[in-house]
Amino acid sequence: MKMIMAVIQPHRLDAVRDALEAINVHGLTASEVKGFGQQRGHKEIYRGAEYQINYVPKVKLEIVVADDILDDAVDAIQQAARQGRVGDGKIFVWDVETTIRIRTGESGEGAV
Amino acid sequence: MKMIMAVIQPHRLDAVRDALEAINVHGLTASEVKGFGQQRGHKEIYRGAEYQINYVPKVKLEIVVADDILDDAVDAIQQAARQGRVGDGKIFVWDVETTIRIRTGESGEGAV
Amino acid sequence: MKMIMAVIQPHRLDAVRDALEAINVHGLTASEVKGFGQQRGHKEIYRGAEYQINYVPKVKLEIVVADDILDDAVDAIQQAARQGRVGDGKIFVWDVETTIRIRTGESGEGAV
Amino acid sequence: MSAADTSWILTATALVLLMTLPGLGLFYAGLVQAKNVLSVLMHCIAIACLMSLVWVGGGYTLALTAGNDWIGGFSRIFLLGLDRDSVASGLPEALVVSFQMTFAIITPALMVGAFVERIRFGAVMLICALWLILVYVPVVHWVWGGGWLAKMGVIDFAGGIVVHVTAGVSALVIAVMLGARSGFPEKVLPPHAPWMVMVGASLLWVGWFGFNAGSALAANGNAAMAMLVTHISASTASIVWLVIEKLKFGKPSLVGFVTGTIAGLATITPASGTVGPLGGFALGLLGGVVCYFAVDLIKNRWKIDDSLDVLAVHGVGGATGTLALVLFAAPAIGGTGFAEGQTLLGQFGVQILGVGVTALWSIIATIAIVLVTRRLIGLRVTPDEETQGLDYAHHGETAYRL
Amino acid sequence: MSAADTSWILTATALVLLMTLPGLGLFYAGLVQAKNVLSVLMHCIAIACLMSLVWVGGGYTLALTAGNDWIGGFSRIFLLGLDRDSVASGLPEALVVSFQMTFAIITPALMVGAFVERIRFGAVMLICALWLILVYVPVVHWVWGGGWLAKMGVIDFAGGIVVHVTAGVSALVIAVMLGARSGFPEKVLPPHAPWMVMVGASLLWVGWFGFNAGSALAANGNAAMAMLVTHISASTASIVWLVIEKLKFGKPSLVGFVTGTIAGLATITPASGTVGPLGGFALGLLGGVVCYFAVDLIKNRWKIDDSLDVLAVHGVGGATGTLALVLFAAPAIGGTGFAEGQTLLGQFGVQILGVGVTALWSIIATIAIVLVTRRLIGLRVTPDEETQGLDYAHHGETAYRL
Amino acid sequence: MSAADTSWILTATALVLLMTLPGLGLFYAGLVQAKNVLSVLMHCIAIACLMSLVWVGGGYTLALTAGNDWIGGFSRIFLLGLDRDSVASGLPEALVVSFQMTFAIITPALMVGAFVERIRFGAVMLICALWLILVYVPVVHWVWGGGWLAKMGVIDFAGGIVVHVTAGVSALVIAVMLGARSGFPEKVLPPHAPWMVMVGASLLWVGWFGFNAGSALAANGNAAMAMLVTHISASTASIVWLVIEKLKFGKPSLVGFVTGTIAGLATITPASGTVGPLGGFALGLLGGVVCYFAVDLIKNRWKIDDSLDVLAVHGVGGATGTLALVLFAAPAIGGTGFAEGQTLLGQFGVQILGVGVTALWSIIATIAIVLVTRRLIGLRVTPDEETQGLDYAHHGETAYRL
Ligand SMILES: Nc1ncnc2c1ncn2[C@@H]1O[C@H](COP(=O)(O)OP(=O)(O)O)[C@@H](O)[C@H]1O
Ligand SMILES: Nc1ncnc2c1ncn2[C@@H]1O[C@H](COP(=O)(O)OP(=O)(O)O)[C@@H](O)[C@H]1O
Ligand SMILES: Nc1ncnc2c1ncn2[C@@H]1O[C@H](COP(=O)(O)OP(=O)(O)O)[C@@H](O)[C@H]1O
Repeated sequence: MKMIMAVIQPHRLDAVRDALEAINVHGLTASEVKGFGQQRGHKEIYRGAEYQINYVPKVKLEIVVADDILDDAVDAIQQAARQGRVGDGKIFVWDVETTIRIRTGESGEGAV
Repeated sequence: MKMIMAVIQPHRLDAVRDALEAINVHGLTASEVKGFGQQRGHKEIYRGAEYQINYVPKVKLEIVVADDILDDAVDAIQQAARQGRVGDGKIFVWDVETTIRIRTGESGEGAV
Repeated sequence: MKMIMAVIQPHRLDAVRDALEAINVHGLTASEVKGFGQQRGHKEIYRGAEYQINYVPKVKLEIVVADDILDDAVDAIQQAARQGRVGDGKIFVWDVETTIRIRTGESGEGAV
Repeated sequence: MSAADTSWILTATALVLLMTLPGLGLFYAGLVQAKNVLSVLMHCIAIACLMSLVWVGGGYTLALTAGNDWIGGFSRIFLLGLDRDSVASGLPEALVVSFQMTFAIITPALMVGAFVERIRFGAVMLICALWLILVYVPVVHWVWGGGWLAKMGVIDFAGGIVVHVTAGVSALVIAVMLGARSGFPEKVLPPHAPWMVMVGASLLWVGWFGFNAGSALAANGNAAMAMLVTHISASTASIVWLVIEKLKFGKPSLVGFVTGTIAGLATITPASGTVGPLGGFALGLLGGVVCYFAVDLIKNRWKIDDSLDVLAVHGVGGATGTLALVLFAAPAIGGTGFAEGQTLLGQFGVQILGVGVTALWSIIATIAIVLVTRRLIGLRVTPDEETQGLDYAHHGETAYRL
Repeated sequence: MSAADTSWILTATALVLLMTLPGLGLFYAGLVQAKNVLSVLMHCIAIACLMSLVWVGGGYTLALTAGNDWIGGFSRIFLLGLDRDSVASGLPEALVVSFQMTFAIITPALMVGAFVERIRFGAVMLICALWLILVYVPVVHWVWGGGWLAKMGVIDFAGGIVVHVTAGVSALVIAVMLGARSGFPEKVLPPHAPWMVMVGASLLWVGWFGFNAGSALAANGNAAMAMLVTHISASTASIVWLVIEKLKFGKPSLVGFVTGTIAGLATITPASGTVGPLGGFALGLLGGVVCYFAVDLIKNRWKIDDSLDVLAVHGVGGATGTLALVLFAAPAIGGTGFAEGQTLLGQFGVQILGVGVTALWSIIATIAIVLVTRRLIGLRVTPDEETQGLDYAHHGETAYRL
Repeated sequence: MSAADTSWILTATALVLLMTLPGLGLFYAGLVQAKNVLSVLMHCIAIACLMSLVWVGGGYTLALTAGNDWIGGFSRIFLLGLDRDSVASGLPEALVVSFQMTFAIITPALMVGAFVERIRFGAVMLICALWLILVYVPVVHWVWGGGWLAKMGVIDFAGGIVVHVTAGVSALVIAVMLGARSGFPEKVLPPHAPWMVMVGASLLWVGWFGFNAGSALAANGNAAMAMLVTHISASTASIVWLVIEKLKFGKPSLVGFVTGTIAGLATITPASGTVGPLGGFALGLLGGVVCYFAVDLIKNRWKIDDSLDVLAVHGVGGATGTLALVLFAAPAIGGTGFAEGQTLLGQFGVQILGVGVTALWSIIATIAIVLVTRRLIGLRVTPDEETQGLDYAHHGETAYRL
């Protein structure tokens, strides 16, 4: 099994989910994160003083998938999240040894 | 060392922590996440209009443990988090190469 | 490529970012997490009743770097985050197989 | 000039200002997404300021000084000649200007609910300024300034026609011409802070005592009864929504409850100087039911994105009260009867005419205003700005940094 | 009928409504967990609406119109016959109805603090409606409506007995019969928004000026002194909590501070028409200390989950003020003296009797009401609903979506 | 004694208390970081309580009873002899004490903005208590208590000198002596809740009606005009900020807008009993512009960490209004003219003298007070506490637990 960790623009979350559902990936975990990268943050001005807000709000997805659908899943995410602008985000993949479904205790690919 | 990433129901956090303490696992990092899976979200109705809330609030735990207590830790989590209902969550495990304690700079299993 | 996951004190975030920029690591993802470890939480008292707040607010950084700068990056983080007190945090490292830049679709070390 | 009445109207003025700042602001801000909170609050307070200047500049004189059947005169343009000794309606004239100013603030501010989360800030300013002069001010003159409707004996104690019909109808026109929020209706997000909606509604309720009981322009039994029936109607309409939601969905919601509150308040407004306790109860009942189904009709069936239901709650409520008050004006049930010499049917006719002509004029004038604004400034923000949220896109700020 | 007094009581009515909506709502909502915020606000506003209807339907007439020693008459049932010319207590009667209605709203709303985070919404509604008729209305009649306590010369200017003892004692009964929140006391979570608690307390304070100074039913020296001593007591009791917390824990907290404020306000309430500045200070001192230790006793020692300390702060405060006021009523220190012909001891006896009988009646009636409600509706939500939070479980909403 | 006037001043007292609790509290709390919210609210409410006790203990008598040119007498020390029949200024004396007490609360509370996020709580208490007696009370006596400035005919209707100059100048002194927040100016974080700033500003605005129109101490044309010009000035200054920000940065902000509101309110305060509508407009214009550039000058150029711009907004606004009012006092434009026998230049001289001497005295006394406090208690929290946030470090609490 593989872990796909994707950092995307928050408003692409729905699109990415739909794309994953379409290829039968039904489980994922999302969190709100702050991104730092090529896309710079923004400035806010209060009472004439400038404040540099360094981070960009992003959504991080963590999706564990069986090896054989890894490529499809990564493609689905990449296409759904892509807008062609700096800040679209990144996808990272690594190996997962075990998966256990807490409710049943079953483990392995069936548990994903 | 192994990373155990567990996604659980928020109100099981205390139970899981207690179970881990009981087997001498004292360090963990928790975050609030949104889960998507078999457990569906819920509907809210405002002024007669229905809104589908897709995500389910979950807590994600990240726990790095030495190889030899991996199984005990996973068991402890699985049992403490389990309620026997859809949405109980998942446990994922993968390999960690290095651990460093920032305060002392020491690394390896002693740093966990 | 390697994933560096560092849990640090929130107010060290800026220092760590600066240290990473200094060695040309420009991308990272940060999130607010709750830490449990040797550093205990704190007590709050409302109307004479004591409440034990078990967790400590921490910032978690996730940084994927090319293999050859791993050591420099880990050092930079460790030094910038270090205050010499319990609760300074931990750094964990593991292997990443693939990285993809969503905007361009390019993958591998160039995408980091 | 009565010091006692002055005392009450000074207070009432503060109460009506409280309705907009921060009452209505919070009510609306809680209903939008977190990324548009500041924009909504900015609309409310910037409208408050701009309308005040328009009002003292020319609105007051055109609305409430002697003129013809259609519009007032210019004797108080820029409030010239107004000093501490000027008297109007048995009160210091400066107080009449102020009290009425708070009405001229909240009326356009009500319309904010129709265009949140997607309109350009400059457009809001221009639309409201033109609207105050072209719609609000003439209608005030018709009804309260001795104009043609006043002469016909129309009953509109605190502004069912003047405030709620004008704002409600115009709000719908703006919503239609501006277009729906992107993703409406399926992908629109629920209220970001129902607690804030409740706080806003509470302040509106408290302030409404100044609005309705202040409209007696005196501290007397009329003011007292206006306050009482206002309260009864608000309570009743709230419980109506509770019951409907309980029956339909099983779970009565706080947002629904306080929407009922506002519906009840809007409905009683024109009637609060005319009906007794029973009338207050009846109008609350009626207003609650009618507004509930109006929301459903306009937003959920017609799919018009009058985002925070300005027409359905305010316009429909105000019109319902204006028309139905004739049924509960009888002195036998604590009412004050009709305008001199009027019969029930005759009065009903006048009321319908008042509502109808005002609605029509509001539609025509608002269409014109929006067309002009579209040409001069443009109406909508860009899709990117809408996605990003107006708080940052248009005001450069973030509401919550927790 | 005095227009000046009318003016002030119109204002006072708005101020007392502000106490509940949104004052008390925010005060309580800030003290609970984020998942029960809306439920608490809903309790407060739904109680406000329902009690208003019960009050105008039958409460007012039974409480405040002529009857016997125990209960009023039926002459104003459904407010029949009330119109703009009706007069009572030198004010428009509609205003007396409204002003007293705001008291009939806040008194049961105070009890919300005892049963938050675990009670069924329907149970709240039924308990409060029955309670208003069976407990509140008779006690109002006894003390303010010419009933037996009034005849004995009991002193309770603005409601130490009528409001705070009834609500406080009944709250404890409900808390006990309902049972504690799951996990109480060890695992209960701290207040989710102390800032909100402070805002609520502030609005309560401001509104309390209407409550106490309004109880003079006139704009005169009595009202002015009531306002002044109210303010002094609130300030003093707040600082008492500050000092105690500083000494005991090293860190004075905001939640503690404003709890002291409310304790000071509850304590001065019955005395605010009787004592002078020195009495205000003394009662603040006393109320602050007594309520502090009452909280500790009931919640931390007896382990009764009167969740937001209704008995300890309101009940104990109100009782303390009712009894201690006899010590500070002397004209030499700005007080007004006792009821005609009373001695200090005699007055003290009457005060004790008033507090005691009221408390006893509150206990008995509340037990009966809760038993009936348990049978008809059930009291508690399910453990799953409690875990999930009442906002979603019972109202289908989420307070914060940031 | 007039019941009608009493009625209005009872109300005005409640309104001015609302300004501080929770108005100013929210205004300031929204501007700081989330970890210091409770500390700011605690400052405001603890100051309110402590100042009240100092005021009734000795402040009132020294400020407002007969004495010499410099200070009042001791006839009302601890309010001895004050009862329900005492009369002052044609009102119940207890009411005068209360109304003025709300001024004695908000004035030191304004200074909170200068020292947030880094001061020790005990230092706040001591500084403010000493400051009330040494700075505020004498200046009240000079200007409103028949002291030397009053005798010279200084015009300061509602406290441009008494409230805003004293607080503004002293705030700067404290800010300088305390030192800047760590990381100032580069690393200081932006306001954590602009929505809260707006709510606070709204309540300040509403309450300011009580502040300025209440200063007429009567319900008459003077009060009415004070309310009107207050409103016009606030509206105008807000729009001035809007325009400046639009021109300079392209995006008009809500925080900027409501800062303009407060600037407009502070500026009109001394003039609100003297000028007419045109003067209100002109002072709003002037105050808006001057305060905008004052903020820029002090914070952004001089780099003094008067954190929430107390001097720039309040001090400068109040001084500007005090001086400029002479230009708009002419009866021809709705003003009341000068003090008897004064010329424009003569009046201007008196105004300058009033501002100057008050500022000087505020500086000297505040330096002394801060030095004493530093020695007795210490001023700053430790760097660790500052990092951690004062809410937990000093009050053991957390503002938000969502
Ligand atoms: N090396 C990295 N490790 C972890 N997260 C990264 C890394 N690089 C980028 N990110 C995340 O991806 C987001 C997008 O990256 P950015 O460089 O802004 O744009 P792009 O992906 O279009 O090149 C960042 O905000 C950050 O959250
Ligand atoms: N493949 C997956 N990758 C990442 N997270 C997952 C995955 N599947 C499930 N999850 C997480 O686990 C939670 C519980 O899963 P769900 O399918 O709802 O119930 P169950 O675990 O009982 O089968 C989800 O809400 C989601 O956060
Ligand atoms: N084994 C672990 N797995 C995951 N996170 C850990 C682990 N141990 C510690 N942490 C994280 O690191 C933080 C700091 O650890 P702590 O034990 O308090 O201090 P120190 O790192 O100085 O020994 C914790 O709050 C927790 O978030």
